[in-house]
Amino acid sequence: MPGQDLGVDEQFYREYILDHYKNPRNFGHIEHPTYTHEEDNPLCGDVVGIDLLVKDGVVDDIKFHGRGCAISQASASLLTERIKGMSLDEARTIGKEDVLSELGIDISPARIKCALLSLKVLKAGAWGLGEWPGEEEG
Amino acid sequence: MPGQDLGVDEQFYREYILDHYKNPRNFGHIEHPTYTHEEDNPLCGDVVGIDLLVKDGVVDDIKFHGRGCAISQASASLLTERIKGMSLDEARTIGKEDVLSELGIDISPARIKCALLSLKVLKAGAWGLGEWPGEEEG
Amino acid sequence: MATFTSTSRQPFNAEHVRKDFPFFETGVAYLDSANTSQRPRHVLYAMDEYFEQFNSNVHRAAYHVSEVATERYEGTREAVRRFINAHSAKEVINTRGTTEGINLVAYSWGQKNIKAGDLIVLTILEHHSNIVPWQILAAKTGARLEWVDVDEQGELRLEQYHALLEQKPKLVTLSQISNAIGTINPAKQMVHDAKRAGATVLVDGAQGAPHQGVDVRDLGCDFYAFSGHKMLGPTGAGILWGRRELLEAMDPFMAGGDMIKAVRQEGTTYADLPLKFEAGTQAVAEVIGLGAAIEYLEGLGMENITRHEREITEYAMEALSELPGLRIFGPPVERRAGVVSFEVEGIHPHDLSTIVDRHGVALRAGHHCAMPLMIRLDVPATSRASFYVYTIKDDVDRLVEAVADAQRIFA
Amino acid sequence: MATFTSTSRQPFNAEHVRKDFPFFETGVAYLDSANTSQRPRHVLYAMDEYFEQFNSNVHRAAYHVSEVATERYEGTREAVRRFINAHSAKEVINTRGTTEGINLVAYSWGQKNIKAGDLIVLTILEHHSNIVPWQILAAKTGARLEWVDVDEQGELRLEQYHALLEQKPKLVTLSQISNAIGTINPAKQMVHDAKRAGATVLVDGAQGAPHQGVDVRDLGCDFYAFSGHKMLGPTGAGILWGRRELLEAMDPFMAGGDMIKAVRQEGTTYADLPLKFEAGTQAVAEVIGLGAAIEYLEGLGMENITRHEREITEYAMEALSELPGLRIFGPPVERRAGVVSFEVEGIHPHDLSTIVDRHGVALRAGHHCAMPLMIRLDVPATSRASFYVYTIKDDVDRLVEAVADAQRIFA
Ligand SMILES: Cc1ncc(COP(=O)(O)O)c(C=O)c1O
Ligand SMILES: Cc1ncc(COP(=O)(O)O)c(C=O)c1O
Repeated sequence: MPGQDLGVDEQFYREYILDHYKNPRNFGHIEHPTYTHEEDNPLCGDVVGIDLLVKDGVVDDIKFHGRGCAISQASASLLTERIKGMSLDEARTIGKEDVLSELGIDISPARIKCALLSLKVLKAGAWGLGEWPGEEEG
Repeated sequence: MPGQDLGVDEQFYREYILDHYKNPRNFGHIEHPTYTHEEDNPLCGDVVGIDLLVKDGVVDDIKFHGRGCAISQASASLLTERIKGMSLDEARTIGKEDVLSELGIDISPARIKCALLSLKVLKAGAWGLGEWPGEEEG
Repeated sequence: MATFTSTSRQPFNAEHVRKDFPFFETGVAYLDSANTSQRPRHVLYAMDEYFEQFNSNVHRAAYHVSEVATERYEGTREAVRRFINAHSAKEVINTRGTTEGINLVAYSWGQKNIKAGDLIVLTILEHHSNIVPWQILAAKTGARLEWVDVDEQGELRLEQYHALLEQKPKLVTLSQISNAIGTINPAKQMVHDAKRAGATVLVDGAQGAPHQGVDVRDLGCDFYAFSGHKMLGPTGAGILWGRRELLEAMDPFMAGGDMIKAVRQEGTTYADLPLKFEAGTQAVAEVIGLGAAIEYLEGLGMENITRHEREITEYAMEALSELPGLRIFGPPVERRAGVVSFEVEGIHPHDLSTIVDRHGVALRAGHHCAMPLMIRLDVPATSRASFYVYTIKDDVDRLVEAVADAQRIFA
Repeated sequence: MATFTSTSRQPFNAEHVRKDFPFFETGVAYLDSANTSQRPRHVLYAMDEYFEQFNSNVHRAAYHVSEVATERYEGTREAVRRFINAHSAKEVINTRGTTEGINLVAYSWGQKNIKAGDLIVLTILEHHSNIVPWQILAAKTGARLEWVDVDEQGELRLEQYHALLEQKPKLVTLSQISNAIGTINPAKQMVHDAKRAGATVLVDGAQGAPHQGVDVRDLGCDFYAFSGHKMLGPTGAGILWGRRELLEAMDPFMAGGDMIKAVRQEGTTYADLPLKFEAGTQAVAEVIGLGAAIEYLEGLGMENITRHEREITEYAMEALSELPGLRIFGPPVERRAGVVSFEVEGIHPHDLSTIVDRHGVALRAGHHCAMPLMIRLDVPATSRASFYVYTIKDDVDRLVEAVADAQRIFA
């Protein structure tokens, strides 16, 4: 039950999540991106857009923009750090679990959508996947 | 609670109700009635029609026809007996309570409509009352 | 979660099952389960648990108790999916009951797809809830209704059905089991034939789901509607299942909170399935209760339930048949669910109901929301005894005695 | 009937009231009552009593337990009539909640009465349930929607409203109280003006009925919709009240069992009010529970409830205002119901909700099903604390502490 969990907040919103929220990495736009896509989570107003520049099958540059809660923005920032320099093939294998474990915190069901929004943008947009399995959550 | 009321049925369906059911008084039609009206209770399929012959403001003759449960038919039979020979003015004062007390049994809410169908026919039909307050029951 | 009663572990035994149902402490011989069932403690506990421990709305909030509520609410959707063997829980729509489910289809699918001159085929066995929405739709659109008749045993005349299928109906709608006289329709075959004829097919599972269960993929229909309150669940919760492609192509039925993606002054985009069809606050506690009911039914085993009802039905038909002047409607026991509809010479069903009630026997009298069938059978009403997992032979014995008593009174 | 708790006899005291609500044993500071309320034992007992003692369907059967159920079910209708001071219980229609009530009007009244070019006036404060049905109706019929805006305090711009009334709208629809920011609208005056302009008027009482109560005759509207689950009643039961003449002239909404007089193959005649609008098995237990909730509210006294909420709201607004960077939306406390919607600089409402949840505080974050208002306020979402009969100052203190903690974390 809640009410007993006092003091765990610091753990929940770990330092580096707050850091990524306040100082997002790779924030901004790419002038002539190979792919660009934006999605919102209408339920809470989170927005994330991602620009990708691909060269020789490798993610040469990546930038994101958006607004919303710490989870959605930090998760986007973390994702861009991870993907930059990866081959597209490798990047395509990134899944929900990777994103969640990278956040390293216990995301409650109602917040899963926030955490996965940036991955959704990448998959649904940049990689043109029609349906996004992450929808099943939350 | 039910289950403990065994043996009261004879009381409930009193002799004379069953008698009126099996041997309805004033059953049939009047050839040139002053008023005639029929109603049914679609919920249970009870039907009662009443023909009235009025002379000098007095119910000179009354007949009913119909089919349905013992309560509806006995009640119609009892009502015709009561009204025959009455002045119309007097007959108009007959109310729900009169009909129910004449039946002399404890009518459960679900059966009230059966008991009052004949009165409804009289009021709504013969006396042209638009709305029938008895509808409020059951 | 309230721990499950041990009932499920043992071989099926209605005497034991009965102990899970607080209502039976009243001593009433309840013979109206086709109307609404009793509910086991397992279901009541599941709802109480919600009220006491995580009472809150679902989907809308990010705090813990609401997440638990949402998890349980969505847990029912998954339990229903499994129970009816649907492909995806997205195809499982919460409704108030069968009636709302059918109306949803009539409005959202019907008004879009049925045109003047189209043919809608239904059967004379249907419940009003599977008749009146189509009469209204037909009146609005100029479509035609054709009814499949029954034979003297109250079984559908399939040759007539097949003749109607040759006219290429747009919609065929039929019940799995007749609530009024208990006929088990050859639904699977009928659905198959209707699909081959190109029709969209709705099956009214109000009696099928509780008493036979269903595998919607095996059945092959496009829509399947049923009510939780007839299958040990609380009142206020039922299910419409529909094929995903059809549901996705349909407009919403009701509109409001939760069925939207985004609302703007200029216009609104709708949520994906299933929420598109769940506008406003749902019957949260009741949906959770329905999940517990399904768990409970699965614990008993649908086959055990069907077998038990068959036994009781056979017993009841034999015992009732021994009474003079008693006539039973409907098919032989092999093609009949746990419903025995009958008339007793010289006693109107309502009088009979009143008299047996005084013996503590709850027997339904009336048209059972199947007036066209009553007209076809040429009776104003029937008396109907219907059975479920908790019905025991003693209930039937008490009914037979009470009917015999009524016959003495009316002799 | 479960005996009433003694609470009602004493001067109003939320600490005592709270003891009637089993949920509070969880220790959660529940601040989301505008979403759904908690339910007192009195309500749970009323439902349990149904399940245990007279569990059966209503209206359809002639046996004793069903008669008791029917009496209780209809008893709620009479309790509602009294609670809202309607002329007749025939005007009281059972629904699942506000959303179904509004949709019923949009379908049954709207599709018959709204024509191309007609004007429908609503407000920017409305809940999606009082927006989307009209957007759909407007799209179907070619009617026009016009929105009454709010000023900087979140109060309706009445001069704009009056200008719209000069255009002779066919329908005016407005909420008594905004669920999103707590504005108490001058509903009586607005209804009066709309009626003078010749409009039919619907009032969304989802927040009004629980927190202020209503006298529909004094209010003067034509339709009034509300939800039981927001006023201590169970989920799954709500009410639409409508003026008799209007309801009588309307076609049924859903069709099926119980809403008919007679069904024939050739066509169907409908039941009189109120059953014409209650197709299929209703949420019997929940309707009975709603009756108990009304009894309980009446025992507390609506004036006491309003006064208590005002006190708590004032306390909360003061306490929250002392936090740096916290901004409260909506009007001053005199024209505000028990809702405090706010934003905290630098912390997204969802993050705030997650953090205060870890302190055991249930705080709602989101658009509160009022997206057009969020856009108007230029925020993606707000945090919202909402209060009811059982809210105590300690709940507010815990909220303030938890928000302060969040500010420390995000500093
Ligand atoms: C003002 C208002 N209108 C309508 C609704 C919809 O009520 P329900 O979800 O119970 O149908 C709500 C609550 O969510 C509300 O607060
Ligand atoms: C075969 C059948 N269809 C439809 C219904 C309607 O179900 P509900 O009243 O739960 O909507 C019933 C039960 O009344 C039924 O037995």
